[in-house]
Amino acid sequence: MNQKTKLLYGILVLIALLLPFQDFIYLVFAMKVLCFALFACAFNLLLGFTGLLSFGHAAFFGTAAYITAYLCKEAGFSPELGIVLGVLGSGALGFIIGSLAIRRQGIYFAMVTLALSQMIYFLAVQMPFTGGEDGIQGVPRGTLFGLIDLKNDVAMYYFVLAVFLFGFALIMRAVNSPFGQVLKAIRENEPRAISLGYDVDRFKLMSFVISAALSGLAGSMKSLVFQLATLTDVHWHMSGEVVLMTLLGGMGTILGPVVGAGIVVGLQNYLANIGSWSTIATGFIFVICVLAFRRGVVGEIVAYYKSKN
Amino acid sequence: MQETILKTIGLGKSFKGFSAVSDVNLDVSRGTIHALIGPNGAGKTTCFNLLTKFLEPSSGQILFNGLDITNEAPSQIARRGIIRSFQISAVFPHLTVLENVRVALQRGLGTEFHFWKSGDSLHVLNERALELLHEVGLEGFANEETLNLAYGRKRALEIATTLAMEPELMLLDEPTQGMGHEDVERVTELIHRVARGRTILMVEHNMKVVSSIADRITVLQRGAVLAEGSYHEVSSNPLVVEAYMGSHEGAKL
Amino acid sequence: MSNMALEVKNLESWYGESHILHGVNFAVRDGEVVTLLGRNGAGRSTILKTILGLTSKRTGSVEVYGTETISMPTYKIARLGVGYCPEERGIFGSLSAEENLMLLPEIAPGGMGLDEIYEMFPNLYERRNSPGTRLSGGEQQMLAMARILRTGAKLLLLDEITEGLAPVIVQKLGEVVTSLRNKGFTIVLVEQNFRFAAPLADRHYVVEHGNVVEVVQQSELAAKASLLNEYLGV
Amino acid sequence: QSGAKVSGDVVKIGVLTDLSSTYSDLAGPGAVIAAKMAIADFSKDGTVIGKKIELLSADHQNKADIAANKAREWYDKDGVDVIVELVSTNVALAVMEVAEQKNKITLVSGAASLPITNEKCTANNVHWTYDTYALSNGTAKAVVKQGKKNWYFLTADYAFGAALERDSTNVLTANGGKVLGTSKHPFPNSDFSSYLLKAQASGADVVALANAGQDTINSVKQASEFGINKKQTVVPLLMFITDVHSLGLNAAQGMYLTEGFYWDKDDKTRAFAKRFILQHKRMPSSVQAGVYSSVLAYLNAVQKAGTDDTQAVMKALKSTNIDDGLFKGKIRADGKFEHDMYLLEVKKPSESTSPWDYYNVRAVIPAAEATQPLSLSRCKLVTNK
Amino acid sequence: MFELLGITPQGLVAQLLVGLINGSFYAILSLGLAIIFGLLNIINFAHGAQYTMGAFVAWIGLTQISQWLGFPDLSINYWFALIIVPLVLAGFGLILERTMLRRLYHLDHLYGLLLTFGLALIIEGMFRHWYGISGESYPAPELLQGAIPLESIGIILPKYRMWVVVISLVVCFSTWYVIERTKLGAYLRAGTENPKLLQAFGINVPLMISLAYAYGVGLAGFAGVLAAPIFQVNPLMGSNLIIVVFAVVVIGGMGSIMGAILTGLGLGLIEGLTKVFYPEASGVVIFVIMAIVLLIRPAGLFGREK
Ligand SMILES: Nc1ncnc2c1ncn2[C@@H]1O[C@H](COP(=O)(O)OP(=O)(O)OP(=O)(O)O)[C@@H](O)[C@H]1O
Ligand SMILES: Nc1ncnc2c1ncn2[C@@H]1O[C@H](COP(=O)(O)OP(=O)(O)OP(=O)(O)O)[C@@H](O)[C@H]1O
Ligand SMILES: [Mg+2]
Ligand SMILES: [Mg+2]
Repeated sequence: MNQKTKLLYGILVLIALLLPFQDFIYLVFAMKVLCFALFACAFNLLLGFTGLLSFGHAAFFGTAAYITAYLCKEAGFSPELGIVLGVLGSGALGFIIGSLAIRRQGIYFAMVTLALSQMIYFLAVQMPFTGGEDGIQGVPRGTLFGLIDLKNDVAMYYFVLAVFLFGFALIMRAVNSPFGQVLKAIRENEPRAISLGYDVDRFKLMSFVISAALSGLAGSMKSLVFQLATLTDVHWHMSGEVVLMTLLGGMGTILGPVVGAGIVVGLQNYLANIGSWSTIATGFIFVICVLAFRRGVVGEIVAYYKSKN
Repeated sequence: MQETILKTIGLGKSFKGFSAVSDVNLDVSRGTIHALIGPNGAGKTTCFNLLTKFLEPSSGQILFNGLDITNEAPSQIARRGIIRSFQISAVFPHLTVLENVRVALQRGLGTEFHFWKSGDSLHVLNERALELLHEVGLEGFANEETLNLAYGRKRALEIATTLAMEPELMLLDEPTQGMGHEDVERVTELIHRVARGRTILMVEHNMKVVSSIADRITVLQRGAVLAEGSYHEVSSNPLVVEAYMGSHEGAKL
Repeated sequence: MSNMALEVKNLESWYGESHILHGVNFAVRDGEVVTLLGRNGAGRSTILKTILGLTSKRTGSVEVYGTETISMPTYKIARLGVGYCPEERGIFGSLSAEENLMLLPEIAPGGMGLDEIYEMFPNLYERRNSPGTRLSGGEQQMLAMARILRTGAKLLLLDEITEGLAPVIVQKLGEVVTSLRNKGFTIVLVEQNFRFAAPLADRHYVVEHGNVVEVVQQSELAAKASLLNEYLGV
Repeated sequence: QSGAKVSGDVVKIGVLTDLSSTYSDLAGPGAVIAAKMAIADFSKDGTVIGKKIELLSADHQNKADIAANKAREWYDKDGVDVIVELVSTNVALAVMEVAEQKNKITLVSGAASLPITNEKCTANNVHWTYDTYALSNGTAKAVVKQGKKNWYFLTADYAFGAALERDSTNVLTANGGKVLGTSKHPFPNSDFSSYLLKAQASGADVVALANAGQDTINSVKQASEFGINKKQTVVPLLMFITDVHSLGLNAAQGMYLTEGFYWDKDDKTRAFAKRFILQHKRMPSSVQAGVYSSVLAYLNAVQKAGTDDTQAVMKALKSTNIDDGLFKGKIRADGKFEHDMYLLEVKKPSESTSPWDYYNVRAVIPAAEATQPLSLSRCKLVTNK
Repeated sequence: MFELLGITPQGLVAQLLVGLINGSFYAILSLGLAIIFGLLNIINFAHGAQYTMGAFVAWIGLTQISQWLGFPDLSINYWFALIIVPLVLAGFGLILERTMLRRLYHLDHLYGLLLTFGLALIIEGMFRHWYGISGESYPAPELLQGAIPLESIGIILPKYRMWVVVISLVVCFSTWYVIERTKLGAYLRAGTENPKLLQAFGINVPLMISLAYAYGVGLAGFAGVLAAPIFQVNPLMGSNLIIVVFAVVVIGGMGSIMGAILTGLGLGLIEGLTKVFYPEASGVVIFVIMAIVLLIRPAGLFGREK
């Protein structure tokens, strides 16, 4: 990372830290953005850096959301424990779905993940503990480590921010790690990677599980922020949304998914008043993005700077 | 010293009734350069695919250092020290040339699953990578994106990457294909040099290369062994001349 | 003077941002065989691709049998009677060998018949029902060459056709090219294998850094041997 | 009244509804218009106790998290005092939860589930227009009483469908009827022919549709395609006038259904409807009428309490008899607005004389019968006493 | 009487027929998708919206166009719609292809999917805005109104549905014939793999691609017209269907024409039977099948392994 990038990240973190001291951006909205940004980053680890397009990531997001919500509400778990178990749950699910899906490639991979996540959706509708279409509502945020009362939005915000930064740093590290190098090689030329002695499936599975677990982390956080877990979290629309976030922001860029999440969540929020026009507007944004800003917002900026230098 | 490193017993492969390789008994001695030649479609690449388990043999056994590896996975075989190159060039196009080689070197570090470790931990490999690039004459391109290399250079890079694996047994599928004469000579010389201390099994149509460095030659035809011996023995075998080399004029191409 | 089959003037070409050809000039008369020689990466394959409009951008002039093609779509250029055998062979994996062979539309009368082709390449006959990319490297190479002989195209752009072929087949290809030449085909040959190309061609163009830097007539071969050696390291 | 305590010096009403997806016809933009009409009818200059009345609206897309997020933002940041409409139960429950935490008011009109005023009830909520208890009691009882005792259910396979089926089954069996079979269909679903064939083969008198929205519309349409409505009676347990409108009378004729409001019931409703259609180009649905009524009642309660303080307003709401010409009744301790419901029969095309002339009112179901008795309520506000 | 899990054999036959009807829709739609995917390398997410559009255009033709144009007697009836609507949709497809999709061929599938996803949102949003969510009713043509009563089993089958089965089978199999049994099929497959090279052999690939997309969209519109009298014509009718149709295409094998047709029909039947015997699972059965098929036969039932 060069000096300029470091400076940029520093400024961004500073802004994030100062956010509770203003009135312009609503804190819960900011938390939502952070949750989805983490989700999109986790997804990008798979799409942008492993070259696997999963169309079923909602399954991990939603499963963790349900687990955390259920444990915190019905079993009275503390939030940190609820989150850890949620992440473990989605990681385990990631292992199962991943083992099945990584045996296939390209569009088939996308479709297998979609199919398996549809089954998770089916379970979420059918199983008694998920509360059917009403979901699990009124999840208590609880007190973190028995010390910090998360009912307070500011406390909750810093907690979400800390978790996000942790997840983000982990992903950034993973991408540039020795592991990340091998992933990149696999994405580029799989047979060659095999012939160099890499057990490609294990690498793919590993990145799938990491991505699933981090998506779960995002889902768990979301269920605490909004204090609910619903079918929306496991619906394929959610899987689609995260793809859109990643692409809008710029897939394969580190900061892209964060920006993409901000844009999509913001659109949802601020276009909410114009009813059916919001669908149309969203549609137009995608069309324009694909036709004109294919690299995504961050990707375009990066490309611009590259071409200038 | 003439110990067998790789041995196949009755190796065979058929595709939907068409048998591409049948009953091949190879015997590759340690420390030699062994060439596999034969007309197009004779089954050479298929043999390679079987040895590295990119294809599942229909019959037969593969012994590496006396060990039966017939049922092992491709990556496992690679880790045992059998590394192959591909007939159609196989590089990682969007990595730099240096990174290409490093991916191969990286396995030696044993950190390939460490997703929490910094990428800088790989810099220790740069020196060795540059060395390897130097050997194939690509050191000037170290930071070039591989995509932009011309075909011949990609082949050279592939050899460097393969070398990086410090293979005990190297399988080269037409290493000089598509190269200019200069390159061919350099690569031939390179193969000859790196062959010291390891074993090479190569497929090659360029008889100049084969005659100059191969210690032993197996000729395949229609999936079966037609002849075996030194270049001299093989090239004077009328069957081989008819099926493969053509007139002696052609052999000197 | 016989008619021009191909006339390339000031040809420039790009792949995306990268500028590869910088004003290439050469001309081939009907019935001639010429080669493009050069080191790896010199731009020889790119010249062939550019003639057919397969690069992302090109400028200059390319006349095929007297028709200016610089702003024509690729398929129309092909229909002027150009047959192309690409460097990476371009066999279609979803088609069988025979379908690959039969795929190309006949663009002019006088193409070879299927029997004739199978006679020339018996391997192909044997493997005709296999999916195209399941053929061995060399078989694919034969297929790529064979299929353009069916179309009746008279101007052939051949990119490294001897690559990966057994010496016997190379010999045979030499005979094929000679016989095509005798039948009046015009051939532009990109070759690494100079010994293969040398006796076949009327003229050799040496390409370096996207330019034609030297022209060597068949008759001057001996005289310019050292020059060629310098360019190509033969 | 200038000394009145009004938070933020303005009374803010938020219409949180489905503006763009499944329920946008029966609630949606029409609900926003209804709320605007209520404010206009309440005061010409748009004020209450001297303070300005402001209206916000947003789309929750039927997603609980979007709804909860918006509600939080409205309550926290925009100073909204009351949120109305809230079609679809999961949305209503999520927003009620937020409102309870923030000590603000919700007036639910569009959602139908009984738990809203039972196990999930809150002190700051009123359930305005209808609930599944009213639907099943109204329709099921009336139909069984006509002697159509053997029923076959097509039930949407989710909690709401199951609740509708269960409640109706209770009424059915209590009145001597019998369930011959049930087909659970996924939600949403578009082809119902398999289920309809089974229903047909079962020989039941009644094919009851325990589903909603598009599912109901398509079931009715296909039932008529299969000629089922000729031999058997199709009974949609939840259907709105907007659904009948889009189906057309040909397919819908002869069905029985229960609603809390029908525009053509009397002069007052007709007068309201006439004004409404001018703005919306469609007749008001019961949900939209409910929004009008709830907003009007809220403003009256603010006036009466002299403040927009939540407790004071809730007290005023629950202690006033409501009669705005559309709905008449009072609000119980558990938050249920108790009012009459109407059993309606869809007219034949030949009977319909003007656009939107769709129903014959077959019976008035008195408030007491259309509402779950307080004694059975599982609401904490009632059981704790 | 012999009964299987509470269903009479006659009842079962009726159920199978009903399943076949849905199968026909799956077949036409997945056929269109398969052609488009096969040739343009684009997963046409807008396929559902184009199907919706077909139904709406038919409805507009029947009821609205007279007002629009001011000729009170003008009305495009069902039979004309069956021909005109697919042409209108094909024209629409042609415009989309020429102006937008064309720029995406050299890119990853993902971009095509995203673009068409955006298009789907726009199309759906427009209809939603104009005609509301509850949709409109389209009557069956007079000739096909009513039902054939099968008194012996107490079951009635609408004539219109019979017609749907017949006409869709005809359309599907003629399409298959044209693509697989003529040289066109070989061009299509080769064009999928390497369009540039195919052009270098003298084939007008851009035109072929435009027409293929137009044809695929036309098929979607055709299915829309067929569906209008059965389902409520509403803006979401397509988006509810499209995911299932995707699954059908994948199960059949990407790019296999016959695969798309047979799988469509077969899955319609299976789904129909699930609705009878275990209705709760009918929403997920296709995905279960898809997962199983992909694990056993990665390229799909009829797909070629790479
Ligand atoms: N996967 C496959 N399916 C069907 N046939 C195959 C397959 N792989 C190879 N073959 C056939 O097996 C034969 C041997 O092919 P192989 O690639 O081993 O030849 P080769 O000796 O390497 O030839 P070349 O020198 O031309 O590369 C060929 O006839 C080829 O068509
Ligand atoms: N698709 C491409 N995109 C960008 N650059 C390319 C592309 N293809 C080739 N090049 C570059 O164009 C130059 C000329 O390549 P070309 O393939 O024409 O060389 P060549 O003379 O045929 O050599 P070779 O013997 O390697 O085939 C090379 O520098 C190469 O890196
Ligand atoms: Mg080979
Ligand atoms: Mg070349």
